[in-house]
Amino acid sequence: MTLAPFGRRLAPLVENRRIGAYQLLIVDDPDGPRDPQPGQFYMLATEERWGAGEGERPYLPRAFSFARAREGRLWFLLEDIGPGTHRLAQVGEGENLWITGPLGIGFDEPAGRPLLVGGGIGAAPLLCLQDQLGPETKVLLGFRSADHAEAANLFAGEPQIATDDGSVGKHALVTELLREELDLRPPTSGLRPTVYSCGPPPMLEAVRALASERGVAAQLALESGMACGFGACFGCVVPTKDGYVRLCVDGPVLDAADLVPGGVGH
Amino acid sequence: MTLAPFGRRLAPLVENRRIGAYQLLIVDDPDGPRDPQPGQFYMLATEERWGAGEGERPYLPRAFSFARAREGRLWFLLEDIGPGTHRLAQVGEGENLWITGPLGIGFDEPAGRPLLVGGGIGAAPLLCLQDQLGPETKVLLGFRSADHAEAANLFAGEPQIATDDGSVGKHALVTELLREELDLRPPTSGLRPTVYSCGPPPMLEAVRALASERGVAAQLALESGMACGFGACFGCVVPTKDGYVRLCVDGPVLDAADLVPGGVGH
Amino acid sequence: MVDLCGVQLRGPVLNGSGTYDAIAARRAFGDELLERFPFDCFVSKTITLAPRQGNPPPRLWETPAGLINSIGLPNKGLAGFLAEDLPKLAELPVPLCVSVMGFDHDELNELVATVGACDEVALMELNFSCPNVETGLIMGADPAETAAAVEALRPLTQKPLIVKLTPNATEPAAVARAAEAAGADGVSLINTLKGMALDPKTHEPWLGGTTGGVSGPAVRAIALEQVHSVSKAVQLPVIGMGGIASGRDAADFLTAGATCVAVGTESFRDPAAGARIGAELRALSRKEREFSSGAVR
Amino acid sequence: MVDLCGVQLRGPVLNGSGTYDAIAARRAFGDELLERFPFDCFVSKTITLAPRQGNPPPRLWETPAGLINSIGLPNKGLAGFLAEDLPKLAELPVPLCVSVMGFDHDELNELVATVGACDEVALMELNFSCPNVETGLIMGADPAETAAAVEALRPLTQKPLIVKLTPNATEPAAVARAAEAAGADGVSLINTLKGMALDPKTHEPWLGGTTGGVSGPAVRAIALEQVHSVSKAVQLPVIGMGGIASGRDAADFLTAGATCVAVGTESFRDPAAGARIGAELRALSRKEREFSSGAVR
Ligand SMILES: Cc1cc2nc3c(=O)[nH]c(=O)nc-3n(C[C@H](O)[C@H](O)[C@H](O)COP(=O)(O)OP(=O)(O)OC[C@H]3O[C@@H](n4cnc5c(N)ncnc54)[C@H](O)[C@@H]3O)c2cc1C
Ligand SMILES: Cc1cc2nc3c(=O)[nH]c(=O)nc-3n(C[C@H](O)[C@H](O)[C@H](O)COP(=O)(O)OP(=O)(O)OC[C@H]3O[C@@H](n4cnc5c(N)ncnc54)[C@H](O)[C@@H]3O)c2cc1C
Ligand SMILES: Cc1cc2nc3c(=O)[nH]c(=O)nc-3n(C[C@H](O)[C@H](O)[C@H](O)COP(=O)(O)O)c2cc1C
Ligand SMILES: Cc1cc2nc3c(=O)[nH]c(=O)nc-3n(C[C@H](O)[C@H](O)[C@H](O)COP(=O)(O)O)c2cc1C
Ligand code: FES
Ligand code: FES
Repeated sequence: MTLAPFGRRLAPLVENRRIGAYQLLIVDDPDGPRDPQPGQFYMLATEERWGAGEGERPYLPRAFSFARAREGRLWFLLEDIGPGTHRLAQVGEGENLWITGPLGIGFDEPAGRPLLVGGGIGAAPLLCLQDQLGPETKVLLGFRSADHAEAANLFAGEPQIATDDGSVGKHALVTELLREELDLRPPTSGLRPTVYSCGPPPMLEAVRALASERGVAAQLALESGMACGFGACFGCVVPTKDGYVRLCVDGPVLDAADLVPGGVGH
Repeated sequence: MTLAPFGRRLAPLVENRRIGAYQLLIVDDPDGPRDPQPGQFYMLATEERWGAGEGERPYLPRAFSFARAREGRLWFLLEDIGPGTHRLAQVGEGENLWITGPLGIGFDEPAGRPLLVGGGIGAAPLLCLQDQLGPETKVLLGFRSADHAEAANLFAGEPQIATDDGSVGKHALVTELLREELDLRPPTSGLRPTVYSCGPPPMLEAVRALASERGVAAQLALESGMACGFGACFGCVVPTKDGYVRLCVDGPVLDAADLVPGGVGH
Repeated sequence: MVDLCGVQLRGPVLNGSGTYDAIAARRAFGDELLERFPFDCFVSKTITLAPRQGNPPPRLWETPAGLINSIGLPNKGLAGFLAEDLPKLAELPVPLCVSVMGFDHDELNELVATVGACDEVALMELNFSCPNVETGLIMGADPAETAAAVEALRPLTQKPLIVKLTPNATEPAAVARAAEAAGADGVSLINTLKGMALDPKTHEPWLGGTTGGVSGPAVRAIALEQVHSVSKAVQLPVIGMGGIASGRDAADFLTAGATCVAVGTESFRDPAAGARIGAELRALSRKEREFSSGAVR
Repeated sequence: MVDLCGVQLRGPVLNGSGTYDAIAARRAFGDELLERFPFDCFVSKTITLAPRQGNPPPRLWETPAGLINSIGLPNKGLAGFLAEDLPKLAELPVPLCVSVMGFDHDELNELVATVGACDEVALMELNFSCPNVETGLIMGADPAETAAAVEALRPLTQKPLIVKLTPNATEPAAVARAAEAAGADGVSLINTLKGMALDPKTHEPWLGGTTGGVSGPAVRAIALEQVHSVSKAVQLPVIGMGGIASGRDAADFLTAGATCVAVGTESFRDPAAGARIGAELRALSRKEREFSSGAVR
């Protein structure tokens, strides 16, 4: 886990590019640490006019996994789903972002054969994980459609793709790719696989159930509504076998074995 | 008095140009009336990201005299003094403004020899008044400095200028120009003058006092904090000899004779 | 159609008292105002027995997503209202609700009896909750005081009496229950929350009235909670308001138990906001189950 | 230096209870947190006698310029706090104020006596005002109940006792006066205002706890008014809070009569907000006359 510099800092936008259905934001973060851990996240807001969109929001910063950290630059991949992501998606070059981070606990150092399983925008933290683990790392990605699946091009090698509408890759859910992969190379053969996954709650729930069924270790990067990102508000809790934990300081990556069925977040 | 179409409407920005210390905004208003009366005003806000500047404001629309109305286009001259004017000053081409108006009661049809006396951004409503009265209309303008005085170039003929720092025109207050003008052509000689004036409260107070001293009619375009601009909130009152009146529906132009000394607004 | 205390309205969107002067708006917008009248029932600014000038300016202060006002109920008084305003308000295409406030019981009695006798008036609202004049707040926060006032007024008119509750109370639901028991026909809430701001230059209170009342989106969540708890506490129809700026907001208040909603500060941003909110609400109603059932109970 | 109930602070900026977990923040930011500690006195999250899980999620809802939370006082309980948290909080470079809440008088007595006996603790705050658990609100809105509680607690410790007032009361100044008469050493306000939001999709209450408390700039004007009226009513030092986001805001609260200010929700936007606000305040103080005089009285 990499510590964050204390407080928020300004990071100029270097690039804001559309990648299919998503938006890629690259910011300069010379004062931040060079080695955030995959699965850690940053709280982002714009320096100017953060807020007063539809319904007078956003007001609080928003949480984003970094998708890549290179030469003092941070990559974020985001999906425009509400006032905060909408404003961020529109940030122009020359504008600054307020950033705090890296925050939270990312993926554990991999033991065994890593299997990266992403759904939609959940691909973001898997990109830097693949950067770390090497281009040969197996990546399975599920998307709604071809437009969303363009994000797969950011990955090295040949990620396996499933889409909801069959427009690219297999016409299936990504958990089906995972099931096939586990069937093909069962945990009993060779190096034991460890699943690293991020995606929407139903997908993570399916990954959790599948991993538990097959006796495979799985680390899941969860989401929940966050106000602060550094443990201050106690707002981001998810239920675990040990009770509620704050996802921002005890996660966002949790061991699937610690989760209660159905508890992967709202 | 020209009626406003009911409700607010979107008006695309056509031009946003710096004029010295001020900003000139020109918007397209094809659905608005062609003949707003000088002294009437519009309530303006931006369509997107109105608000959440410094201190999470602006929230309400802001009042602006139109400075010119030509071929379905409205000119506004504004001074960036707070979150609302700051946001408006930054509006880019292609963005829309929300506009409501024309509102309020403007200057009366001129009787006698018109004398236009403006201070600072108060020049705005005098510009369209000169457009209406003709280029030969006498205009006296006071500004803080040469930078502000650039607005005088918008006027026809040769407006007389006074600046606080003497950088352009006479090193004086505009009320001194008015006093000289009245001394030169006293009300008793030829056509009686009528003063049409807009500017900061201390200037208007001086104009009021001078007009009253010389027995000259004066119409003053006042300002006060407005929330609605159409008489709904009762917030914009100024004291008159008849008690408080709502500046947005009973003004913004008031007859100097109706004002109480010191009552030209906060 | 919406039934509000027996009065049939073409829809559920009212204006908040004191946030729309239909007479002044008609001067600004002409008869287009009547053709496209934004509310389904018009609520007058609160009137008092004697004329009032209102509080000294400045009367307004913008807050983050809101507004503080210290207007202080300027009005022509009962006689002036009846002579000058009532005939003009009678020309509006919707039923009229007149809001009244008294500084003592005698004043209130006279206001209710006189206004209640006017054919032009469909409903009356009792403003027990203005934060900007001395009396309103105290009465409206106290269940017993509220009950006593309503009991005294109830026999004086046949017209429905709606009690406007203050949000500056420990338990608005208790006040609402007291009003119901005393014979009120409806309750409306919230009025503004007490607030204050200092002049950034002089550091003295900005508002001429020192303190004021906060309204707008900033107070919406507070209003929704109060509307919900009051709706649970009484059988009476509830008029919900406080920061409503969209059909979605209005739908939330109806879902929380309100029968009607009122739009206040949002009209300052758009004189036709009431109509927009009504239209958005109709569009939502078609998509969602019937709101007026007060689903969240 | 600022004197808060006899405790010397290097400045007037505290955190609002429950809005900063210095232990978690140290995990995130390391010892840089201690080197640049943003507050002049640290207030713990409210602790209760027994451990609490807190309310079910979702616990947060963003509002225009604000936040509703329904956290529900999750904490390790008194024993867990003393064993695990207190030693770590003692490492902070500023005095410690521990916030406590009891579900009955016995619980409160035990909390105050035990915490009051800890050398690490400089002050205690009595949270009579949490809107998210059943008991707090009722006690804190009632002057007599507040007085009874403070009277019983006063003899149990030598440490200063600060009563945290609820804004959900008809007259916070009356509660403050009662607390003063009963022996409280200070009052703090405002806690959050009761609020509610519906899920835009299901139209059910969004928050796991159904209702929550509103904080942030949206409530600032309301808070300032209450701080002003409470400051006028009591001689006690007042800790003012509610939407403070800048040195200007903090200065306004001090001008309105507060001795100290607390920063809550703004820390969520910037973990170092307390330090920025403190610095802005110092810059202003140099320009303006002394704030702590409580100019607006
Ligand atoms: C650790 C972590 C990492 C993340 N990484 C990424 C990433 O890499 N890329 C990415 O695109 N996203 C990421 N997210 C998700 C991202 O934070 C959200 O998409 C973002 O906060 C949405 O903000 P918004 O303002 O656009 O939408 P909002 O409207 O704030 O949120 C969208 C949804 O949240 C709910 N909601 C919560 N509060 C409210 C409210 N007050 N009003 C309305 N709806 C509300 C609703 O269900 C709504 O549909 C991550 C989240 C976490 C916690
Ligand atoms: C009829 C009329 C016509 C006008 N015509 C023009 C024009 O043609 N051109 C032009 O430039 N201006 C014009 N104005 C003035 C213009 O409306 C104001 O400059 C504008 O509203 C300022 O808004 P702001 O957000 O930039 O600044 P604000 O900060 O809103 O206002 C600036 C000043 O207003 C006071 N104020 C009021 N409320 C607050 C608050 N909540 N917080 C802080 N300060 C507050 C303060 O003294 C502050 O310094 C006109 C005003 C009126 C009434
Ligand atoms: C400028 C202004 C004046 C008001 N005057 C009155 C009034 O005269 N009588 C009354 O009962 N309420 C009055 N109110 C309160 C509103 O009717 C309404 O209860 C409150 O503003 C909350 O709704 P909103 O947030 O939609 O504005 C006034 C509110 C504002 C903003
Ligand atoms: C997430 C959250 C948790 C809170 N928890 C507590 C608490 O445990 N005890 C308490 O006395 N106040 C609690 N509060 C109230 C704050 O201390 C403060 O009174 C309030 O938020 C107003 O200040 P602000 O607007 O600066 O946040 C909490 C507030 C928030 C937002
Ligand atoms: S987001 Fe505030 S504690 Fe996790
Ligand atoms: S600005 Fe609202 S009445 Fe004039």
